Amino acid sequence: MSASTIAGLTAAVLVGLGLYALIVNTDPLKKLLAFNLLGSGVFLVFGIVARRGAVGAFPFDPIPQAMVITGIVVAFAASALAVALMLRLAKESGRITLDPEGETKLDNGAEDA
Amino acid sequence: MTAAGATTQGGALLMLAILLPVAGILVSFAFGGRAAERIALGSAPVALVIALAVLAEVVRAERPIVYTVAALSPPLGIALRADGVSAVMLLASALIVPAAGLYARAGFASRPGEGESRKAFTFWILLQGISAALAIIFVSGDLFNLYVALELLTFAAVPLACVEGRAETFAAALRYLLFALFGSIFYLLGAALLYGAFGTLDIALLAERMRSLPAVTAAAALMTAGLLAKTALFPLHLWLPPAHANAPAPASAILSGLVVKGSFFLTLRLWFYVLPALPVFGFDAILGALGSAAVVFGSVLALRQPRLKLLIAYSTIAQIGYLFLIFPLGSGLHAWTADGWNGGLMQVLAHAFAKAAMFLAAGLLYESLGHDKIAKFSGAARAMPVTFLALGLGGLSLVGLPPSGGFAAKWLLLRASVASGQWLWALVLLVGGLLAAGYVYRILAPALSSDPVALKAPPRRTGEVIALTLAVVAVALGFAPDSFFQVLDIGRPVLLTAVSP
Amino acid sequence: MSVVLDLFTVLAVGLGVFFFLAGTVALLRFPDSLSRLHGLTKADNLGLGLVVLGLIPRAASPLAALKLIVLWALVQLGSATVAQMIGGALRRREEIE
Amino acid sequence: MTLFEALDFSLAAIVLGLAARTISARRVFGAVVAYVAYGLLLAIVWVRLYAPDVALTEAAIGSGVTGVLLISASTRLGPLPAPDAPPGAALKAGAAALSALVAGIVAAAVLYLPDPAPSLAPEADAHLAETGLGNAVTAVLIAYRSFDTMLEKVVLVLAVAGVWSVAPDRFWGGAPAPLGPAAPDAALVFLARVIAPIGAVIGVQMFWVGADEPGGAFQGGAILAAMWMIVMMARLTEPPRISSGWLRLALIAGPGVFLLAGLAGPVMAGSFFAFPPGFTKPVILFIEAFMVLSIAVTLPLLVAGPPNREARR
Repeated sequence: MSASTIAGLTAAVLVGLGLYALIVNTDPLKKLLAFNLLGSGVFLVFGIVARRGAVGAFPFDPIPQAMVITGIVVAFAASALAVALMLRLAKESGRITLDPEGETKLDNGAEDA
Repeated sequence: MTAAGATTQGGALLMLAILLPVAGILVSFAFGGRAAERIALGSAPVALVIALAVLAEVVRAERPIVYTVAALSPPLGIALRADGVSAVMLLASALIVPAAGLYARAGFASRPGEGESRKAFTFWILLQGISAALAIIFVSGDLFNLYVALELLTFAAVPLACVEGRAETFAAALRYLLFALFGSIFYLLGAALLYGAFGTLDIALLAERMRSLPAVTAAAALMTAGLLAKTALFPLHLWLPPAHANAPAPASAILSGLVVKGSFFLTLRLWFYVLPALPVFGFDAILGALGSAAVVFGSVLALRQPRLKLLIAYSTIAQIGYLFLIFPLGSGLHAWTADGWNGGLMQVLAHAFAKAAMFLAAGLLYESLGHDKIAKFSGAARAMPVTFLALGLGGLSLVGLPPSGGFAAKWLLLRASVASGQWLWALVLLVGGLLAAGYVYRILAPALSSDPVALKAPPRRTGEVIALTLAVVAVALGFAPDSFFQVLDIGRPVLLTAVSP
Repeated sequence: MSVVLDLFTVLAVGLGVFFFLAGTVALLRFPDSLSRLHGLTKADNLGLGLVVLGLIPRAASPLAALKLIVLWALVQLGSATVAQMIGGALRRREEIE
Repeated sequence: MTLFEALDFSLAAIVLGLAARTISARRVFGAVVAYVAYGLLLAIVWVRLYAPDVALTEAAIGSGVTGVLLISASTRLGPLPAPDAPPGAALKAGAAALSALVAGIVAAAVLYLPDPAPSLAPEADAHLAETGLGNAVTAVLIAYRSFDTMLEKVVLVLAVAGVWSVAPDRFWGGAPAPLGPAAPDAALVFLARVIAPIGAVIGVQMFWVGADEPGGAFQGGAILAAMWMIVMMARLTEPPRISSGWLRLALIAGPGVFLLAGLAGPVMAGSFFAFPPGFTKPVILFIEAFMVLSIAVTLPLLVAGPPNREARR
């Protein structure tokens, strides 16, 4: 089995693990970790595609590799934005939840009364 | 060097359409909030001229205009392409974004003598971010370049949803962000597989090289799932109502009117331009069915919302549903395909203008009444006739009553579904119209009573004019001549998926 | 000559790997954080030193060899600092308890 | 099974084990620590895939800077209980089935990619001489697909604006919270003093050699960013006020210079984002130098978060 086949299966499992954790976790920070796992699995697929593109003297296709570098930087920026939102949310509400309807419903309830 | 990769006359306009807002973002960031407002609004006429020029050039040439970036043709380089749909969408964005911007001056202006404010800095920079991202989405011909544009759109849209700074807006924005990130990473996964299969991400080259492979089916499924999450198609819509309803009115107008159309546009590009030769059996029916479910589900929930902005947000979920009827009705090589295609695109445009108008009007209502609880609207229409006229005209288009863009859209879709014998979609269109009539009636009926109403402040005149203008455009789209639809057809892919009867 | 150098590399790297293994066992098996830290840092620093030493004869140029040594020094610096900080954190926690 | 296969299998097993640990750890802090270790091992996978440039980026940004961000987030969010109800067994089973399905689809798609695989490696190499570069990945990033890279820098600018935008109004123009405690560990202060100048040299060197060897603006910038972060954690310097003019200029310098070079293209080389023939390499290095600056400033500011103190002292 070649390194890229093993990496391909690894990438697939990483995508699966990340997706599962993204759906199941309620803690937003754990969701963010799950997103990062999922992302690294996707980047790995690019890595395999790049490696499979080896032709003659070129050990890899540089285009997918460059795309991964762009992707990693964007994923980091996304994590930073998510963390900033989480910290502010925790400070505002003293708790952290992804259910904004909790607040909205409260508002509606007052209206119905 | 394929013909698709050569720069055509006027191709540089596409680059300008993108680089103008990009430059605006950078200069605004350096010079701060006050300058950002001037730059955002000052560049709007230029963007409009560029969009008109693109449209004129596409109409003149009667084929898509192309620009190869750095004179390096795909697959190694990136090509920009604008067909009729791109040009029209570019124009819609160049009209709606500045309209929301002008409306937002009241809430996001920098006051003389004061330093830079958070809201001004954030809003005006992100507004330009949306313009830039949409421009790329409408004209880029490269799937990875489009991924960067999708992320640009996410990073501009999410903070706009929470620019007011209340706790529930942060919760809504966080959920929006997580859905959007899921969406872009799945899109990217599909792009990786497509590159692995064909060695390019250029849309035209992909279409040429397309053949049936496991990787292609997987890529189509994954990318579609990601884009649906970003478009908030049922059942991936959970993030939309809190995010759109809690944002400030001009931001809601942009988010609901334009931003969700960005990812929808990419779904169109994917299925009609990248994959038309691919027989993925039943995809059109699945997307149509999800769209239908969204129409019913979104409308029913809209009927039950006590707050106007939430109602309008749920109505967006329903109206997005109609867009997906373009897949069963606009694909294939049939006599009715053109109707389905034109109807779906008309719905994109009509909803963009109508929804923007309604969110802006809702914002005016909130300012004047101090709340947006529908049950307490009694008599408000007398006090704010122009605002309610904008709401009513926007509602007219949502329901699909003639004359309006919404009517034209639904008429075309209806014709296509009858002609094709796909009666289910016709039923959805009719039921959706009735439900929409119900929720629009819910807004207008109490407001038209003669009860006295106390306004905290009279509605802003400019705000009213802007909302009404957008609503009038939504109605005027109903009078679109045949030549308008001929523009939409320029560059439309000829080879389309054969649909099972 | 090259056989002697190869043998030297194999021996040094092998010994280095053994120390890494010992450090990892210490991390997993020792009872409390301080002794884990102790075992890990001691064994790993020695292990990395031996690996670097073993690789120096195989470096393409004197500059590359120098880079290897700088690498070793930087890791020493980093792990010493981290060990110190973890130790400090553990002491503070004990004081609180 | 060859030795390399055995090593690849073990590496994959450890990577997947750490990934599983990341999602199964009860405490968030433990999950983040597992994730950082995971990222470092993933960098080795990238080396095995002949992607040293990506390996450097993954280690520096994917694992390193992201790790700092997540660890500090987990300690700041630490004691908060998550009130949302834990998912029921049905949801878990559904999620597991869906995830397994997606993993299966991805695995099948990857394993059945066409053979021989399409590749742009020869084309990328054919144009390499025009750029004067030796590293094809750098050539893709700064020349062939420079438009993407410039836009991605704009994404970073919007990310900074977005992170700042969550600040309370009264703190606008102020500085983000310090990165370290009021009395930092003496050992950390020592480390910061010793390593910052060395790291700065390494960062610049990594950018410089990136033209021809693994490395480049992203990796070099990330190392410079790490040095600035260590110095701030040791409280030798503090995060700057976000109203600072030089800071804003530094943040937009990379995309700004890139954009100007792109706009000069039609005059100098006949097309947007084309570089003048013969001067391509100097122009690329010039753009990259500003990108290094912007990355070195952007990453720490994204970690530092929104301003949290009044603008005037």
